[in-house]
Amino acid sequence: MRNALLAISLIAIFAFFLYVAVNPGDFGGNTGDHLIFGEPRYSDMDDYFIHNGQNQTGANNIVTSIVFDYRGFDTLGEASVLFTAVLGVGVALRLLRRDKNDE
Amino acid sequence: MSWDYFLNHSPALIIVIPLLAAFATPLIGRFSRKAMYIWITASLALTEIFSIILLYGVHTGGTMVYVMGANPYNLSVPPDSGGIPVRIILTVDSFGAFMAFTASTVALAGGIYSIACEHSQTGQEKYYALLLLMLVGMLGMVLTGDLFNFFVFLEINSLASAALVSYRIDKGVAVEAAFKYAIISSIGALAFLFGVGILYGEYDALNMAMIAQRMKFTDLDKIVMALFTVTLAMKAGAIPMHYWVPDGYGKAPGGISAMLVTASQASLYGVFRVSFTVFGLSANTLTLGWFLIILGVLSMFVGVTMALIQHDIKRLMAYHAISQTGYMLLGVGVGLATLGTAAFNQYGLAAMEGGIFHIINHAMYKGLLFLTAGAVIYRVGTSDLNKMGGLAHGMKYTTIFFMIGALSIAGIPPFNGFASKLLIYESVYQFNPLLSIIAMIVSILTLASFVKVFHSAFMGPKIYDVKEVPKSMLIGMCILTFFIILFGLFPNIAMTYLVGPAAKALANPLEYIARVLGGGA
Amino acid sequence: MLLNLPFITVVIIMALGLYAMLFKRNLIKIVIGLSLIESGVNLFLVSLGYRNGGIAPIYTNAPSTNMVLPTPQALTLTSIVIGVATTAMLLSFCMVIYRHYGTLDSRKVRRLRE
Amino acid sequence: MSKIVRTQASFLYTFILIFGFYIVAHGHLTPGGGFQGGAVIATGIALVVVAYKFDEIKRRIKKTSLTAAEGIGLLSFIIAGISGIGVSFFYNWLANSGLLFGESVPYGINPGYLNTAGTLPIMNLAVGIEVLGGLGVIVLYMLHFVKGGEGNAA
Repeated sequence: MRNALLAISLIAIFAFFLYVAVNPGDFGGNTGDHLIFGEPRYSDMDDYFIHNGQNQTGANNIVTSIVFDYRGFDTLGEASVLFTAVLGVGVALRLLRRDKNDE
Repeated sequence: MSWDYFLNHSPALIIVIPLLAAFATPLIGRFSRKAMYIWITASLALTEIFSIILLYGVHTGGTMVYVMGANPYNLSVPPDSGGIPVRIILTVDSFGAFMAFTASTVALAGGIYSIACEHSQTGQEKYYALLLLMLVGMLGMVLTGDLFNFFVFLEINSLASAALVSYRIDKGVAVEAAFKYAIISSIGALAFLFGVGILYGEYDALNMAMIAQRMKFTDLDKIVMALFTVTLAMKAGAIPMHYWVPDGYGKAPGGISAMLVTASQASLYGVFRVSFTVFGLSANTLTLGWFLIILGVLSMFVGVTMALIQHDIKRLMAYHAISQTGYMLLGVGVGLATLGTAAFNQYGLAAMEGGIFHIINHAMYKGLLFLTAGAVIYRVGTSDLNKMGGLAHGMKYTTIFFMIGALSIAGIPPFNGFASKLLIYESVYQFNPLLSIIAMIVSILTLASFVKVFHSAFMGPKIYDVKEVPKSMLIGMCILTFFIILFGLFPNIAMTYLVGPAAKALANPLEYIARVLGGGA
Repeated sequence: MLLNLPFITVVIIMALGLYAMLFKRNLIKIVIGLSLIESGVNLFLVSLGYRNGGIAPIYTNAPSTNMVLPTPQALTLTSIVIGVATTAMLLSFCMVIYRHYGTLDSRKVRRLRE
Repeated sequence: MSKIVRTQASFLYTFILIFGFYIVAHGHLTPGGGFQGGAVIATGIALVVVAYKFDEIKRRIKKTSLTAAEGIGLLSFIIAGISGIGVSFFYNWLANSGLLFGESVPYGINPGYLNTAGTLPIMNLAVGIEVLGGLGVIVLYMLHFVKGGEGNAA
């Protein structure tokens, strides 16, 4: 019973999102307000990066200039997430008794 | 290095200080444990000071904008960009500063409390580093103005919380709870990221203000709105998705249970921020408001009825946490439902103030209750209420602190729970009397439940020969008690300086957008 | 319709991941399901930035200056690392659970309610 | 594992290390960067872990040094961020300054110059060290848990 309900809801979600992905224009009748692969509607922020990133940061690789300069704070957070995960693994797998041979 | 310098850079410094402290903690903990305790306490206290500086700055200068890596620091829109923000912008309005203050206060209490509580465990340097990272996650969530940045801090917060829930391995049971928590919060975060992706694809922006300005509210945006509110409400522990709450809160160490309450409230902040600032201008706020109200009422009622049948002290308190989250959703939901109508000034704003006031009150008294529960478990060694009894003979201060917390959560007059609950009752009664009556009934049931706990744990003949808990645990509880009594006796202080501005800032998305997109100094 | 093939792939991958999470009983398979959903989201993010005929946004010896949008790539990079971190932590939890319970069957890993 | 695998592993390890550092160092010029390069180096550690016996790994790779690498990488990353706080946090004050990594780059398509991009290469290096330490120590934690864990039964 529970499985059947889950399966039905899964199929419903799947069908809905598949429909949205295949016919984004028909969804809700708002043609023009949808995502098309290969034709982003606005690109002003990214064009700013492409045109000014090289001058402002001196990096040829625009992705790096975004990762470490324009959105450097995100990268700090991301490094902290990795640090958190290492600490989490260390906490879960630690020795519960004090052991001289640890480390 | 003048006062202005600190004031201007405080939005960044408040996040950087605990982060730097967390990175250095394992290195310091390797040399000396005592130095590590001093280091942790000092950095938590410094964070608290900076949160007060933020409150002061927001109070005097309005919404603060801090642009990461820009020259000068508040140049949110570069002159050659054609009016779009390109960098990560920290936007601190009154609501954000209010949440930062709440989070850092509870973290300070929890950190000091843990020094004695976790004294005999191994791996303490990891514990404290994770505690600081959890605080960083909460602070980042409440201060950032960028959706992807919000996601990153959400992940920091949920991973650190999950790791801390697993800290007492407890024959694998704590790890099971942590696994559940981590799965639920990762799914939530991924769904949130999916929504951020859709918004990015539509509007080529990640800044909340920019998205709110460009928002056309297409059908895709409706999907995004559903994804955001449902996933963040799930992280906050509202009803249909609350299964992780009792497990996670119940198995975490005492100080962490208190901080998990604020972590949930940071997600709740996300719900409010997204529904007011991002979608508030374009969406039908009546529908969204009623959605929050229904979630809130369900959470209130189901949470308290489930709590009545529990016999584990921390699981019981966790169900009460679900129930109290309902009050905040109800209060702010009424505000959202009436946003933009004449009723908003009559009672909507008051309801929002009640809901927001309840956030800080709940953080304080539920934090205090979790700390007392941790103290009881620390001395007795079990969390089963049926096996406890007569603790008041040996643990006088803990008993007093528990009474203060219990009376406060039930909304008894001299304490802070009364102030916020009264605001909610009065204003919601004008919106819909039935909701107000449900809220009052829930409050009575809460009182009944805590009378039961008090009776079975602290009253009765002396069973255990227990001593009072160590000083650092008492200091942790004392910090929270101070704020409970302060806000209970003088609710006007909190209303004028903390809650009132926060509610006004939240209800006014246009000012937020103007402040961010208005360009640099 | 074929234009949107990446988005359709995203939906299929995410549905597979959701299936694994809802119907599989092994905790490690649940983690695999989570990783699948995450891959779907990453593919979605990266395909949002594609511009027809665009090249990677790197100026070093680039053949042209018609470049795809760089921001989604940066976001995907961040999201991949976060996913690695999450997966590592969940797997270590699985290891501890197996050590103490002797099983990874989610029907038997239920000591919380006792 | 057999002797062939072990010899190959210690032979390949050097190349993996060099390739990883190449990716890290050229992060601002070519595809790649700190995370990718660090992950490549961590694969080298995982290769050694797979190829050798537990006792030998315990002797050759120390958890302490990897944790220290992680901490040092993170601290230098955040200090590189803080160093710009005279203007704002994460301000790239070295770019186009003429100092270390401070040459200005000709606009448009160019063959790529290493001495550019300001704080970006420093951050790349810091993140690379952090990631190799972090991912490596995760692998080691899991190995130690599986191999030597009777202390964890408590």
